[in-house]
Amino acid sequence: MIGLLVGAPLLGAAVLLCGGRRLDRAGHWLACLLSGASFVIGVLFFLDMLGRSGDDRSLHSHLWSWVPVEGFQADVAFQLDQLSMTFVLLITGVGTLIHIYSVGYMEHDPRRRRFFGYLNLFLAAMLLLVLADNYLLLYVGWEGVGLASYLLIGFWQDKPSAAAAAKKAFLVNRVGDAGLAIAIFLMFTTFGSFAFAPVLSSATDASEGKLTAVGLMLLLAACGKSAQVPLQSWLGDAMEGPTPVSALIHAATMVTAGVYLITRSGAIFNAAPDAQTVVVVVGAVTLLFGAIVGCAKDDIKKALAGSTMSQIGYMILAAGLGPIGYAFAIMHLVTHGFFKAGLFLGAGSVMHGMNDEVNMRHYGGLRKHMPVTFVTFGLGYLAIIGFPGLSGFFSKDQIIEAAFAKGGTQGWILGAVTLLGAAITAYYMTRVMAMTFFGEKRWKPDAEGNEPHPHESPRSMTIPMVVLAFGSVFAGGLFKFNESFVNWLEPVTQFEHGHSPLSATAVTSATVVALVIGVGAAWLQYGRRTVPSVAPRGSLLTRAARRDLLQDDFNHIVLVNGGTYLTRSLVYADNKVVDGAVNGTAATFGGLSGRLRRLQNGFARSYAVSMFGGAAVLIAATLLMRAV
Amino acid sequence: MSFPLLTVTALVPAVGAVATAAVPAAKRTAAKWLALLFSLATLVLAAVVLAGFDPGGDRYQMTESRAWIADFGVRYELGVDGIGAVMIALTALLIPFVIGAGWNDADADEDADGAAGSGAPGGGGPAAGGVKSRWRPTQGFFALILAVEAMVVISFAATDVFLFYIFFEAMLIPMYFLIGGFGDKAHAAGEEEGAKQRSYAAVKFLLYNLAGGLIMLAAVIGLYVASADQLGEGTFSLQQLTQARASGDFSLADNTERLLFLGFFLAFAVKAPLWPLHTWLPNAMGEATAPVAVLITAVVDKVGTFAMLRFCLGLFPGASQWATPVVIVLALISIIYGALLAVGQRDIKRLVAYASISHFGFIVLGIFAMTSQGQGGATLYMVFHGISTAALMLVAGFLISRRGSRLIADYGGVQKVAPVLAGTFLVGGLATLSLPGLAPFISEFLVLAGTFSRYPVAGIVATAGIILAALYVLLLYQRTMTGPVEKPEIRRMPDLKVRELAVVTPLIALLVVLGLFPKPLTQIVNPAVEHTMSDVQKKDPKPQHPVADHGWFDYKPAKHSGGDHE
Amino acid sequence: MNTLAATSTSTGEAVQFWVLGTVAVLGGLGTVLMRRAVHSALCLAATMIILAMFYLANGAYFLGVVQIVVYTGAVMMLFLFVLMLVGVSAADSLKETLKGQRWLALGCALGLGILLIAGIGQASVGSFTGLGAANAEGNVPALATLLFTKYVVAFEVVGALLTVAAVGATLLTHRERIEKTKSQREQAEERVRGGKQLPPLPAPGVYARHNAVDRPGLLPDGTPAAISVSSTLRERGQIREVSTEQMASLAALEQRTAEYHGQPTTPQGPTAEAEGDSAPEPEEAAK
Amino acid sequence: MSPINYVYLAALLFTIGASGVLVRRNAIVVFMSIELMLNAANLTLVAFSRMHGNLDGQVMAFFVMVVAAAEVVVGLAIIVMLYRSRHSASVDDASLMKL
Repeated sequence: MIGLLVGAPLLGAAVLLCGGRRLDRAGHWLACLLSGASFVIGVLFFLDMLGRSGDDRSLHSHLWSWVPVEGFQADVAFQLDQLSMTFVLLITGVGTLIHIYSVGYMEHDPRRRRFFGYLNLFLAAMLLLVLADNYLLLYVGWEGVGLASYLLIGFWQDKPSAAAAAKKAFLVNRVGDAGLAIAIFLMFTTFGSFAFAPVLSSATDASEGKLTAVGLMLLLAACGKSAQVPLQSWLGDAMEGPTPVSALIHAATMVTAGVYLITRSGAIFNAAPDAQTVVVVVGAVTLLFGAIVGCAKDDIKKALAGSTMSQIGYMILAAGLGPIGYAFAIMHLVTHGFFKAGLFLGAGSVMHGMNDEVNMRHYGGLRKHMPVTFVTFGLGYLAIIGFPGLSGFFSKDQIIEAAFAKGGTQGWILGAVTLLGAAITAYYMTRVMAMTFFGEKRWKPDAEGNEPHPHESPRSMTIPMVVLAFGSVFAGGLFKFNESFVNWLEPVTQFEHGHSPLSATAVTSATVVALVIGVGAAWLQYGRRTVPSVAPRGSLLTRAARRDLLQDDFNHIVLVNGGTYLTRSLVYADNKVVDGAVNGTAATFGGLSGRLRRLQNGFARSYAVSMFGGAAVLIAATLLMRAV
Repeated sequence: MSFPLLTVTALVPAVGAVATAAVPAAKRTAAKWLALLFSLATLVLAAVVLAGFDPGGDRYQMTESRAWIADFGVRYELGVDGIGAVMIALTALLIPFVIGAGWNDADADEDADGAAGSGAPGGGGPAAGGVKSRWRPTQGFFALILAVEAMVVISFAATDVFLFYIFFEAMLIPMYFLIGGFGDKAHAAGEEEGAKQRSYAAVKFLLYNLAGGLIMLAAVIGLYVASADQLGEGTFSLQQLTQARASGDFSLADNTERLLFLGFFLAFAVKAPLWPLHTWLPNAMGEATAPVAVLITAVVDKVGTFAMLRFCLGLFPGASQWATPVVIVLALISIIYGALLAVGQRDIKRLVAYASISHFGFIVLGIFAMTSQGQGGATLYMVFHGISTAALMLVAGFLISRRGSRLIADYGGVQKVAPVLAGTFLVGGLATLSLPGLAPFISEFLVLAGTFSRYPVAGIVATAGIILAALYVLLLYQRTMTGPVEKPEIRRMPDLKVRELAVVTPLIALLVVLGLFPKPLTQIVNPAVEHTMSDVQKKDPKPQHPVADHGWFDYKPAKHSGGDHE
Repeated sequence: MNTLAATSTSTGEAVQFWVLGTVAVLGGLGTVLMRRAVHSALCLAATMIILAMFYLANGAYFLGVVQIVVYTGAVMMLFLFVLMLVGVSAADSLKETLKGQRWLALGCALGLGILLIAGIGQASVGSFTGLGAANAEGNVPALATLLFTKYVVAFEVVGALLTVAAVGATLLTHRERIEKTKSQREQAEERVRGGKQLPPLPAPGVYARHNAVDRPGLLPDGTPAAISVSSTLRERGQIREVSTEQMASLAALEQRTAEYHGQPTTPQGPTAEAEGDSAPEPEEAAK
Repeated sequence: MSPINYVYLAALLFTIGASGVLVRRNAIVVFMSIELMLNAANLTLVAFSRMHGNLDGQVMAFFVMVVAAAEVVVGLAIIVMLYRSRHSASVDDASLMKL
């Protein structure tokens, strides 16, 4: 049965991608249907699970033995516990909504069938990732989502920038994948297995050094998939893909896979405090990094991408805190899934109405033209900045509290960073909001003289936005109510109450203060003043942030240029040195034989001399042999 | 003696080669169908071999043994273990696709002869141009392919070292003509330069392999002498030698064993090819037509890696272990070096060739890691690499035949005009970069895991290879398939035809099916790997903290006492 | 000699060996060193005859006779025939043309000789059996018995070889006449077309003192006409030069005759032109 | 005197013949030198035949003579051919047998 969860979208992908043009007309509805079916099955499982007690909720289904090699047992087997269930519902739920949204968004694209095929493929891979009962199968899903992401980012392949972005995303992810692969090897050599159950239950047997190595490798994998520093560079470029893709893959689901991985491998991280520290550091750095980048971008999707990076930084940080943070990481993940998907869909809706213009400096005053989008986007905005009462408030507040609860200097630093992050979040989101929906209209006719006529998007697009807005508003409260979410996850992730040096009220107040400061600053800068149509030069930090804090430049100079130089010189060396050595040998023999050839002068008497000389030598040799 | 199945399996393509060659010049199409028919018959026989192989039975099955050159103890001995059976099946499987993909490849030569008469620049092959009635390119092309198949099958089945050697070397002859005689007419510098490059490539191929082979001949003779010294009667029989070694009658002095090992290994390392003996492969694969390139890398070169497993490890276990560190370093260099060079290539086919060098590095790494995962993975790798490279290379061949150029820069935006071609190309590429879910992933992962468990550093370095693999495949795809359509030749490019689809689809289906369900293969391969492991007297390293065989339901996370949330 | 083993031969044989052996070696040297092939051949024949004697001395009576009949008689005659075809009296230049060949040859020959002699010295035996028993019923019957029993196959093969050699030699030297024989008219036309000498060739040796065939005749102006000498001689370079004194005396004779007839004398004599004109100047005139 | 002296003599003659082959350019003289070498070999055979007391050596010598005769016939025919085509009997003139 669990297989059906994965099977339904997989079937959709197979049918749509192999089916040919016949499916052009109805293919997208088939995709929505299968995605919805997967969601319904997920809900059925969820209801079934609720009917059982906490410790008894895990389901397991063994399909077939996959790679049976001596000492190496990998099975295709699924495991559905509370953690997976959470993801299944998020993935299929948001996924289905975005499928429906895409029907409208991609209406005029001739390759819509293929788009839906890829979306279904993504769902299948993502579900496989969260349902796998061992790391190897997880790895399949892990790369599967990478592939889907590659295909979808590069969906508009005739744009060279899209193709390049897709390749970049896949490559950077591959670096992370290599980390995951090495982690699996380490588990295999340490435990002789890489299924969750045996490895996690005996994790404490292994030495801490091993576990730290495993943990760091898993973190590398998580960094790749979740766009954390230092492997974050692909996420901004990934915005080349269609907006629903950005919403689903690069905001709500795939990029959170890293958080899932770390939470799932909690037992390993718990036993390797050093690795945990690194996780926390990575989370904290990315949190600020993404937020700063988000402040500087004028492209609405890239600003949101920076935000995504930053929010996942929060999650990773929470996951790095250990049992006091896992549940909050996942909780933030779910609420983020709602509001960030909603924000992206809103951005897509804006672009839809603005002839695919992405520069916020050319928006302005759209609230009158797109009321539904404005309201849903606004609710998402309030949720993400952590407006009290909305879902972001609950989940983020918990994380900040847990950060303080880490204890010691670390706790204070982390707490301060998360608070600072909250303030910057409020700042950049207010900036987005103000530049897009408030102020004067700033759009102009484009090069062909078409002036955009902002209009509300069709029903198929607005409904998913409304649904997600509901989620953004209420999910947090629901989860927080009676600690229901924490209790739900506790059997899998364990939970430990952090003891914060500050009282919960103090933390909440601090958060609210940070929020007010951020919103106020942005409002002063962008809400009250007119926004210039052309970006001002800005401070050094702004300029650096616009260029992703120079990370891309670093990559370009060190990796791309260096790599190009390396490969060029190797190609040269292969021709000249390796092949040259062989050719040189050949030439030497050629020259030698050219010399020897002169002995063949055609004079019979010369040959006779060699003959007699040879005979003499033979006789001499015989005599010598006899003498010896 | 029962029905000589293996002999017949090799004989069918041999007969097919003769029959195809004998078809009159005018009936080209008949020759093609005849060749396809014979290759399919071979496939059926190979399937029977695979089906008839009993994984629980003897090490070598379907054995045949007849005296051949009695004076030197040379016997006609055939027999397959699991690895051999699988490799024969791979060979028989790929040849029909090679024939199908090369359906029209030789016609160009035919037409060139007809049109240009005496001055035809058509190929550096034997007697190009002029004597049309004698030189029948189509018949020759398919007959040579079948001849190669027959020899490869015998090589995989031979358990007599001398017999193996003969066919190992004889294979070079048809391959030489296939490389030198038929090209894809897509050389950047014109056809004349192309013909020159082609004959250069063919000669290079021949010289490299011949040099390796001759050194091996010396070692073969050395082995015979050593066995004659110790057993009283010289023998080349692998089974006899292994048995004698097991019973202690036959043991080589360290130095002798090492020298003999080197002799064998060098020949196989040229064939495989291992860095730094690899430079013939890009030339050969670049100049030959795509089907022939597939034949080289997916079939013929596999004999090299297969022989390392069967002969190097089987005959010289001590020396193999002695050489392991060096071989592993060479394999690692091959992996990284091949991948880096693939990134730097401008020519599609040479790119695939360098990718293959990288992959052969993985195979050798798996073999010499001397763990059951590594060797099992290496064997699977041979099969899966054969299929995946065939898929990628054949589609690349279709692409090249449409545009008449091998340079990556001449493409761009193909995806828009020929989506099916681009899609299949992408799948082939993804298989090459070992995407999970496709077959090569399993083998690569096994090799890496097997290597890592004994040599962690080597495992990590090799893992870097998978990142580079993604780089070269995606760069190739990006440059050829994506982007705007700018060139008029590409705007007119047709999508895959039915014949081409018929060639590619089964390969892709196989990649997917074997990627999800490789069990039938692993079952056959596993016992053979165990035998090899016992030959070299190596045991898998034990995990430091082996886990009990937990079922999932046994797992309950430890309760933390500090949880006061309830 | 009836003893089965002896250590030395009779003194007579020893004397014969030393004397004839010396001659044989001289003959061998002569063969190699003589400049004229005919002399070489004669030296070789001498050596062969001596070898025949040695065969006889060694109890190989049949072979001794065969040596004389076949070798000295037939083979050497063949050599001489060929020599005559090619040119009997042309002497070879002994100047070496190949660089270093002579030194190499010397080295090889010396080395080979020394090594051979050293080898024999190593293997030298004190006693020998002698052919007394083997030749008991006569050398020829004994040899015949061996030839027609033990070696009969080889004998037949050698016979076949001889036949084949004979046929082969015939084939080699035989020139098949493949074109139609030319008629006299055709020959004449060809001659005219080729600008060859049309009238009969001048006769040689008009003013010769001795064997006049190898002396060119003189043209009316007094110059010698090389064309008058047979082409074979010309090819071998065996034309005798008409010496200057002779030319001078010839001129004097002409002078006298003219005076006698009271004719005016020609101011230029043939002498001046004889030097420049005596066409194919033989490399080495015979003395 | 020991009959081994005949063998020494034969060695001497053989060497002389060999040097003749190497030094002389006239094909006929070269041929004669070869004959000299063959004769030297024959002398050895005959001498050994006597020393061993059986006639096999003489039979061999006989065969050598016959083969030599055959060889002379063919060889001289070749020389004649050569002379006809090149108007020279020098072995150095036939030097086209090279690369």
